[in-house]
Amino acid sequence: MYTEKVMDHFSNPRNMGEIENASGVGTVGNAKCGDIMRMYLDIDENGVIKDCKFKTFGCGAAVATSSMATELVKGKTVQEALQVTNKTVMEALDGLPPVKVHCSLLAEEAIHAALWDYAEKNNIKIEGLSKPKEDIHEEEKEPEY
Amino acid sequence: MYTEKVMDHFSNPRNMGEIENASGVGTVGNAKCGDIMRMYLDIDENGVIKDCKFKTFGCGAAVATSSMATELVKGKTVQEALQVTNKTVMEALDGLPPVKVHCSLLAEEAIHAALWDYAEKNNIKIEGLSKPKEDIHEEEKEPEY
Amino acid sequence: MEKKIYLDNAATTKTRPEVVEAMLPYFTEKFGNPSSIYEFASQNKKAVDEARGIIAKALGAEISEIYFTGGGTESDNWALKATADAYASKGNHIITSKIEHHAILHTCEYLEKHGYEVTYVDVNENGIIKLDQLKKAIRPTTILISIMFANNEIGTIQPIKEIGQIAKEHNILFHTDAVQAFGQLPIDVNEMGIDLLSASAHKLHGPKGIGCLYIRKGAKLRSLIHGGAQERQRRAGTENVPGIVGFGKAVEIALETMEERKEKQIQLRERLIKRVMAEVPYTRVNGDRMKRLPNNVNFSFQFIEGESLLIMLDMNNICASSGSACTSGSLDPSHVLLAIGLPHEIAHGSLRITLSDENTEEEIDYTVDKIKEIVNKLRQMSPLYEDYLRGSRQK
Amino acid sequence: MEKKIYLDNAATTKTRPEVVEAMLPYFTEKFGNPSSIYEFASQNKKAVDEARGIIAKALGAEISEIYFTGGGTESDNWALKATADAYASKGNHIITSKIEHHAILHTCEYLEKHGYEVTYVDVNENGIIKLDQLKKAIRPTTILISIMFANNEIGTIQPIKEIGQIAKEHNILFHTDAVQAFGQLPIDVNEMGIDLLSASAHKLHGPKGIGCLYIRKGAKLRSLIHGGAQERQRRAGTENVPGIVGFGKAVEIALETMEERKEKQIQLRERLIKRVMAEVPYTRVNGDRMKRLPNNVNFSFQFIEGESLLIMLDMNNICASSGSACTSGSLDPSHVLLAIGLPHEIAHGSLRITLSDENTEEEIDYTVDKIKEIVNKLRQMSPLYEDYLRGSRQK
Ligand SMILES: Cc1ncc(COP(=O)(O)O)c(C=O)c1O
Ligand SMILES: Cc1ncc(COP(=O)(O)O)c(C=O)c1O
Repeated sequence: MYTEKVMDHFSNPRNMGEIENASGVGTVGNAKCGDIMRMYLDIDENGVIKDCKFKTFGCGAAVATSSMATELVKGKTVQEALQVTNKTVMEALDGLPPVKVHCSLLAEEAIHAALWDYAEKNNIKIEGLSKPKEDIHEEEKEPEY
Repeated sequence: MYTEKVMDHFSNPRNMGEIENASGVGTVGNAKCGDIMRMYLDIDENGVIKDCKFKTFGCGAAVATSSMATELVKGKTVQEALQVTNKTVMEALDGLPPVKVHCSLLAEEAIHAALWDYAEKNNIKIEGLSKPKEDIHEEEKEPEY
Repeated sequence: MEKKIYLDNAATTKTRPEVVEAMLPYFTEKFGNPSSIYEFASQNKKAVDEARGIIAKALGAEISEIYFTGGGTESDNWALKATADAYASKGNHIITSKIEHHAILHTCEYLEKHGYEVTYVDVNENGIIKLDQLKKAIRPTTILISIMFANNEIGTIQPIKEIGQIAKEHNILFHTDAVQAFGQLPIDVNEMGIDLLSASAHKLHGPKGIGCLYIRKGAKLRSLIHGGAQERQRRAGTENVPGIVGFGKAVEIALETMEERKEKQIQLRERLIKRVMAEVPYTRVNGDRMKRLPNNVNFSFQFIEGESLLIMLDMNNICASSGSACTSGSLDPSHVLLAIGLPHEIAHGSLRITLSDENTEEEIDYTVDKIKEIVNKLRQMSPLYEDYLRGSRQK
Repeated sequence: MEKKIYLDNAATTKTRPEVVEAMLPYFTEKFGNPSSIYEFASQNKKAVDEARGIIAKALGAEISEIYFTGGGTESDNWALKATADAYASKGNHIITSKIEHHAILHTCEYLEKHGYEVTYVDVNENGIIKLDQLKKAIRPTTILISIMFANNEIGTIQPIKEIGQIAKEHNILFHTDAVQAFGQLPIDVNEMGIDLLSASAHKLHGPKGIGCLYIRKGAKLRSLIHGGAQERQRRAGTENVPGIVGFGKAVEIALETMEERKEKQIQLRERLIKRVMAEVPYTRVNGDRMKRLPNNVNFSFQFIEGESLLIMLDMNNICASSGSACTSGSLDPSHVLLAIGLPHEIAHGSLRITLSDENTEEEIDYTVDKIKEIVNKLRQMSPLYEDYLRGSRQK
């Protein structure tokens, strides 16, 4: 069901873990739907993402997209990181099954949430970044049968 | 589906044929339902059935019951022949499948019809024999599904 | 003859050894449930989709338009009931024919009891549907036309493309029961304007208990069998993987050998017809002589009854049928033979012979000899024949 | 381990070699249609009736009360829809439970859309149906109670005899989905007051695509699949003879080996539970500890998600499930785990292990080792576990 790349990132996740005193931390998703992603960013004074780590509760695709997302934003500037969309993540993984596309959206949102946290902590405004939804406890609509 | 006895009487029917100038001839059944039986009786002056022959258009059971019926009435008096019921015929054949029970009834009726013809021709009344139904062209109700 | 001569391939066929071979691994080695997540089961999902692809290609359909079922009867039930359900707001009228299989006719009766109206179109004396009558039967409330591709008793092939066109012109769904035709005749659902098509594996040397329904993309059919999310949520129940694989293999072989089998069977069929018609008097061939399945012959022998004939053929090791297999236990004469206008007593005296590519000239010749012998014997026994002869003598 | 460890026998089972052996002749040598009249086919009719007899005996039923279907899902659909149809004049209310298989639940949804009312009775935290609630749910219009014999996810065995009694007292038909129980537990339809019972061959080492419905004599169920006169005119379609023969053989073996398998499986099951509970913290066993199928274990591991666990087990050659196979592609947490009161995030972290008599202690021990390793790895990755540890540290 998953591509080789997904399986690779799932079984050997890159950048899994926490960053102590991270510049920004973002958590998205909710336990009801079975996916929670948390991203830690270490951003230097030039706005370059020096390190990025994640923790994820979720399916294989959720882990793999988190892992890939960290790889994609690492070394990038904040502005460049904003260009990393769910599509970028999916393509980098050679695709996802249709029912798992939402995982890649979650990965995008998790980066945005961490960037938002960083911006708030540093009292700056990041062009093109809006406040992430606080959906960790949000009720989601059950998928229709 | 049929017993050995039925198969025997079907493949080697006894007394198949016609009797020229028979004492009585009876035909019952109808082509619509797929069964027609004709019985010929040769009855002597003492009322003993000296010979009996049949012709049948119909299924295996129809042929076998006709054959068995001729065997059963041959040598009997008219009164004894009246005791040969469809049950007698069925038992003598070691039974019939439920959907084929009507064939044995037809055999009984065919004998009765031939006896009636004999009685009419000779202007006598046979105790216990009533006029057979003329159902050769009668419309039968389609079986319910 | 010592060997069994099997001439009842419209009732069911022998599963080809290659088909059984293809199925076997899926019982014991690769037995997983295709819906399971692990690698071990994904090979089964793949096998199912391969079979689906083969069948889709054989019909000129897309792979996502093929849905597996438990057989032709289920496919027919599904097509009719689920269309009726899904399109109830559009109308309640269905058009079918008088010579459909019971899987269609009894489903129509069921629908009639549940508020639907059904028109049963006549066929002509050759067993071909009356297209003008079909056209006239169309109402604004007509939601479905269901006409079989080829008849199971008399083998007649219906003008499917023309019906497809009529249905399209009136924006009505068109279902065809192709259980007898699939594997014997070329079918292209797009070219023929077919929206729904039923097929069954055991009629084309595949296993019993597996069939499929082709559903054109966009037809909003409901489910007949509710439950798990199998078959894209449209037909629930754990997939019969070995059956599906066997169905695929059987279709593959049927397609490859279609032309060759057709030629051989037509040749045998014509030999059979020619000899019987020449050697057995008071006999007719039922159904159109040209527009018929390559493997089907249907005779009526006057003055005799079919079951007796069948049993006597059986005693000579010949397997044949006197109507559809399902009804051979019944007392009714075949509704198909009545629909082409045969009187009851002649309908009762019918014999259906349906060939496979395994039959030989020798078998056919032996069968003709036996038919001749037996028909003669039964006529000697028949009061109808006696009456007929007496009548001729009196003339 | 090199060898595949198959621990998903509730999803489907390997067809036993003896079963395949029994089926084989009916594909190629004895391929006739049981409805045909000739000798060649009557052996198939006999084979079908022998299988019917085996299954009838296994259920304490009469041979004429067993009807073959295309699987457990069809049996469930038939039981519910045809009862609803046949008893519509008596009432329109059906009682079932919250933990039924989707074959029941989605059929109930269908019926709700067609004018029927359905009460879904709760289960307690052990997954056993609340009998008092069931009793209270009964109305004058109740025509059917359908409660599964044993649950497919958490393995709980329901108080069938008690439900049978309640149904009888109120003159209501009682259907049970015994797809998981048949072959594992002794069943007697008369002693237990069961009027209708669904079973499926592939759950007891028989082939896929064949099942049966027991219908008590006198229950006036309509047909679900209309057509030919097969199965005493109640279930149309050419009989799947090899499938039926295989089903019979599988039931025969299941009955013979039931006690032995039960002992072995309970021993393995308890070893598995004991070790996991001792070695993996923050874990629970779902479903009643005693009233459960001999082969079923269902764990919830806090802080982790089931699919990840399954894939990692798969990478270690272990096949298991995190809910019913049909829904493992879905995002919903299991409706059964929610019904026993688990919060969503814990329901998401469940693992179902279902044994067969081929599993060994070695396999179980290896599996426990892997579970331990993987659960640990996934928890290291889990933000929920991180939060939990932080929370505990702060306390
Ligand atoms: C034309 C036609 N339709 C439907 C069927 C039913 O198919 P099955 O027996 O596979 O259910 C048959 C065969 O019996 C058939 O000949
Ligand atoms: C309890 C229960 N009922 C019904 C079914 C459906 O059976 P089948 O897949 O044979 O249609 C299953 C298995 O999937 C089951 O576990």
